[in-house]
Amino acid sequence: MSADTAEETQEAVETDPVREAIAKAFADHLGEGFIESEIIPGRDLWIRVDRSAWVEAARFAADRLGMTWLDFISAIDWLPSPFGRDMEAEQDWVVHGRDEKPVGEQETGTAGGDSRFQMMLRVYSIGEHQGVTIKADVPDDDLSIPSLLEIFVGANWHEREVWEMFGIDIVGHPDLRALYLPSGFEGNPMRKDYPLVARRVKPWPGIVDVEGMPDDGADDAEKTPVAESEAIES
Amino acid sequence: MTTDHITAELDINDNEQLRYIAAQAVDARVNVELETEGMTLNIGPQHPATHGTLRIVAKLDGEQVIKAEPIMGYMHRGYEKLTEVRTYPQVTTLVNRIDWVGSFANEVPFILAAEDLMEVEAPPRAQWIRTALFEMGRIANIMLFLGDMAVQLGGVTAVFYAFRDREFVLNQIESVTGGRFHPNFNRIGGIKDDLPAGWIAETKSVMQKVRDFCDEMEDLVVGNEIFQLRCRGVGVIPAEVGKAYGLSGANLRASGVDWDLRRDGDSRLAWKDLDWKVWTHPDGDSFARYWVRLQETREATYMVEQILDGLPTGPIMAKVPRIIKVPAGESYVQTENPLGVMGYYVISKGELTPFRVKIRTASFSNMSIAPWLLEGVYVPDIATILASLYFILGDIDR
Amino acid sequence: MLTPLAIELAYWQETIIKGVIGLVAVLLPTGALVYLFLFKMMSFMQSRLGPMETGPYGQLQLLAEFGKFLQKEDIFPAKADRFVFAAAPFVVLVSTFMLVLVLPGGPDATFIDINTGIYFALAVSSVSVIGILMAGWGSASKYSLLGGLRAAGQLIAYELPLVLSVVGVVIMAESLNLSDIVHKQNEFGMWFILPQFIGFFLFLVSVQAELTQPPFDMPQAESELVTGFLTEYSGIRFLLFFIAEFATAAIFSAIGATLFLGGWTIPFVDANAEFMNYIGPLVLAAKMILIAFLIFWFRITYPRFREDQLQRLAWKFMIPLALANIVITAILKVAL
Amino acid sequence: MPKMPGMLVGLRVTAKTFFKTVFPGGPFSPPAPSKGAHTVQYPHVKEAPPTRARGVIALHDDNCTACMLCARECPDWCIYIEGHKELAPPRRAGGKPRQKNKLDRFDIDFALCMFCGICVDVCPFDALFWSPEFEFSEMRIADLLHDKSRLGDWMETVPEFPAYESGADQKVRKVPAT
Repeated sequence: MSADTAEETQEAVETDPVREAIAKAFADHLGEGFIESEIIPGRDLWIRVDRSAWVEAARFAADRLGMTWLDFISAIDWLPSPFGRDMEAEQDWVVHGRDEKPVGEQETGTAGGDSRFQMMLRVYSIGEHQGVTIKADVPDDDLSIPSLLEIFVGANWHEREVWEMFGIDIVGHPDLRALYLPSGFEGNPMRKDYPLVARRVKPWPGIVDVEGMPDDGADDAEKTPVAESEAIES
Repeated sequence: MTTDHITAELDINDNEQLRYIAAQAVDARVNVELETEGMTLNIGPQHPATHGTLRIVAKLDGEQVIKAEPIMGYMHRGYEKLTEVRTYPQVTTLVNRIDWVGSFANEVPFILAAEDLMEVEAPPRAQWIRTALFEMGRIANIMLFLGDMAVQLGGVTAVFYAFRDREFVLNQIESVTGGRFHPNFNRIGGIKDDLPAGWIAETKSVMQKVRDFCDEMEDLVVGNEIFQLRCRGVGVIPAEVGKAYGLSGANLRASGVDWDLRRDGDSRLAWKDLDWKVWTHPDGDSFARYWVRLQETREATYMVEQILDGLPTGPIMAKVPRIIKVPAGESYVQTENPLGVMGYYVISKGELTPFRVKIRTASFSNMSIAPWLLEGVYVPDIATILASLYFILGDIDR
Repeated sequence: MLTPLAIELAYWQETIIKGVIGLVAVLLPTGALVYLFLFKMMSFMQSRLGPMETGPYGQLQLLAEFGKFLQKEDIFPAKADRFVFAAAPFVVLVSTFMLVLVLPGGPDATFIDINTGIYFALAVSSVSVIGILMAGWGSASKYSLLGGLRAAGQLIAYELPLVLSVVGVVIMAESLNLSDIVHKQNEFGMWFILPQFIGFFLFLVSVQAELTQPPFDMPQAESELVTGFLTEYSGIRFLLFFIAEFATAAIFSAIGATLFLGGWTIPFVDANAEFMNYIGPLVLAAKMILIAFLIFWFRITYPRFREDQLQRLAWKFMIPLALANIVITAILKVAL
Repeated sequence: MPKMPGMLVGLRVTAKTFFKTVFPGGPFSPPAPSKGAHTVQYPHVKEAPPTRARGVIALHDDNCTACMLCARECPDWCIYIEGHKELAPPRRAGGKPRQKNKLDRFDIDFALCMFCGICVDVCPFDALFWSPEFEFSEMRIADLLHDKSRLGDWMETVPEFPAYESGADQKVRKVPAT
């Protein structure tokens, strides 16, 4: 990576006409179904469509834009983790008291979003070397999305994975069975409110602080080594 | 510089394919006439052909497969969930274990995605060393394939040669990173350490050994008439079908698709500064996949040599805070890994841990074509096709 | 065969001694082949050493393996046809032991000297097919069944080229008696490998297929059928199959040596001399190892065919070639 | 030149390897397969891993301040540290006594450890080192928990850091003397 190419990316930051054109093509074609697009110039393009336009967007990408290569289909659960700081175990709360960090509002990422679950489709054009991430909100009261099988045969396994990991129903998928999990498994592991038990059965050894001297306060003990090392780093 | 070493010629044998298809059609007719009853054969989860714990439920009619369905999950480790409770530096040590035979390559796209979000960039020397180790990971990975494919077809000797010569590559990786299989060498903003003295010269001699190994494989495996008989026309993937299934890497290039993210992607690794060639093969059958991978291994050795010759000097780490908090945002980076395209979709919320990481692995998509491919083939061809698709179980199950 | 010792023995004494010699004649070459080729040559061809811990250079490894297999539990699958499953290895082994009977080791050193020796040998060798089918069926495992059926199809397909490849030799020797064939080669002035090189080639390939060794190991095909008809066997019964496989390899090599390499004779040495009865078996063993070397070399190097390709090779290539060889041999025999 | 059949070429490859293995010193030297083979007879012959190899973690406990950084950063939570504070004699005569963290317990559970090296990396006080030693298998899994003294014993096996390749910008670190 030489200095020249670094400058190129610097220049590209201002505009990205190729990706803008793609976004515009989507907007023109989908009309009402198109909600939002976001471009990080020189890097990537996100498009958010309505659920009703999900299949149409994929078909448009595949048929008109030549994005016939299916990269992946997945989903995101935007719910902030209800288990607090994730490095901590519930056992730690017994000893140290619960870390009262607020759980926080639900915020969605690039290209926005209104619902808890969001579907993600990534397609790529092998001829043009351009990819796009298409997102679609899945309403909280109706967790379902149409299947993309008729456009991409390879969507089969990806959609099965989404179904079992997030519990989003794939309408029109002929063979909705568990892909990874044993049959009879309860719950959807990739949801944020599904606890990762392995992290919760054992207290985090890192939470134990060095015992203070009898005469000085515990807060001092907390501060010394860690604060010192942090100071070194930053 | 790299084209004159190829001795194998491409003779596309359409007749061979047509004959095979015709023979299958005849068989199918006979079976319909006799109204034979099917048998379900459970191949795996413990079976020599599934190198790992893949299970294939095949409905057979005699020796012919009517329907085959891969069933996985026996090795699902839930990395996407685990990454949500690991800090960014800890994630690399986990994702090492996705494709465990070429694991250096697993770290790179994740680190690149995180670097994208943090808007830091590794110094040139780090990028070049990354590229060298990436390619050595590729060599270590594909060498195993080159031997394993032969052993799946019954030729036991090739795999011993593969392990023998792969050991040299692993030793070189270990003497830099400290880990033979799981280097955990990438850091956000650079790499952990610089090369030890004498490494470059030694690596060059190892690359020569790898090329000798490739020649040996060409003589022992590729040139063998039985091997060609077993592979030509078996498991033909048309390019369009391959794309729709999301196939990538050598599997797609063997169908004639000239696409390699090392050349065509916007990666910041050193590939674009090197002189190399993307190998394709028009046939799309098992033989083509083997052939393309063989050429890629050879090409990779030349790439490593070029990198070692042109290694820039300088630091290996950019300025990065010791405690890494990645700014909020989303980033998707994919690279051309040994098994195919691997990508990490990283969503950060500005905390110590990623909010969500979607891991796009190559073998997952590569295997999803298996039910389509296995339909109508004979039982021995299951082994051929699975071996030629080349999957690593960890890469399917994650 | 004991007449040269000039000791008068009762019939039962002779039978016991012959039995012991027969056992040695089967087990010793088997052990030699396994150690020499499977353990050592294969290892060296793969840049490794093979067994090294038991005895100097791992020479006692076979004994250790033997002990290991004896100790192991003799497992019967739950749904196996117990009698068939248990009997199968013995059937295979019996065919092996009967093969060795007709092998001549010297001018008088034979177990039985029958006029249809080669005919008997080839007929008896097919008995093993039944054993393998029994193993495949009796195991009540789909892998075993597929393996057994493959084996049956393969052994039947390759029986024919095997027989036909020998016919050329028989025509030249004008006898089916193996001792006669050996003597004829001596009289003829050259080993039959030279005029019958096509026959030798066909014989080698067919033997390879008969032994289910790569490139014809589909009945066992590890990457497809786990180990085919052997999948469910363990302990002593697996050992019996193992012995039978390599003993058959040894005996077929010896038959090949007898047919094509002059058997126990040495060129320019009087074949009817008394001492040939003692040197003969050694000479035969040396020639056997030569042929076994080829068989194992192929085994180590080649990948395997697919079942249909194997059949195609047998019926479309080898049998016509063998027939052509017979015709040419016959014409030359009459013409000259 | 007519092409040799591939099956014969294959035979040549295995035969060549055979002779390379049996006669590593050339065709006229005595056979020496144990030299020619690429395998190593492990309990009798041992390969030396490279100096950077991540074999086992050694602890130089004089340097450890019980700062917990390694335990915090460990992805497997396999490091257990306990410590207390005590007063150490002053560095200079007449100075104030220093406060010092004293290490009571430092255990690494190698049954859990992934050998990722993060703890060694994050240690700001040069107390943890990698040793290429790899022979510490145990009959019982509980014995894989190495305590402070066992980890300290590994310090003897820690090699010096290797020099860097030319063009490197790094300084070679030093292993503290035990």
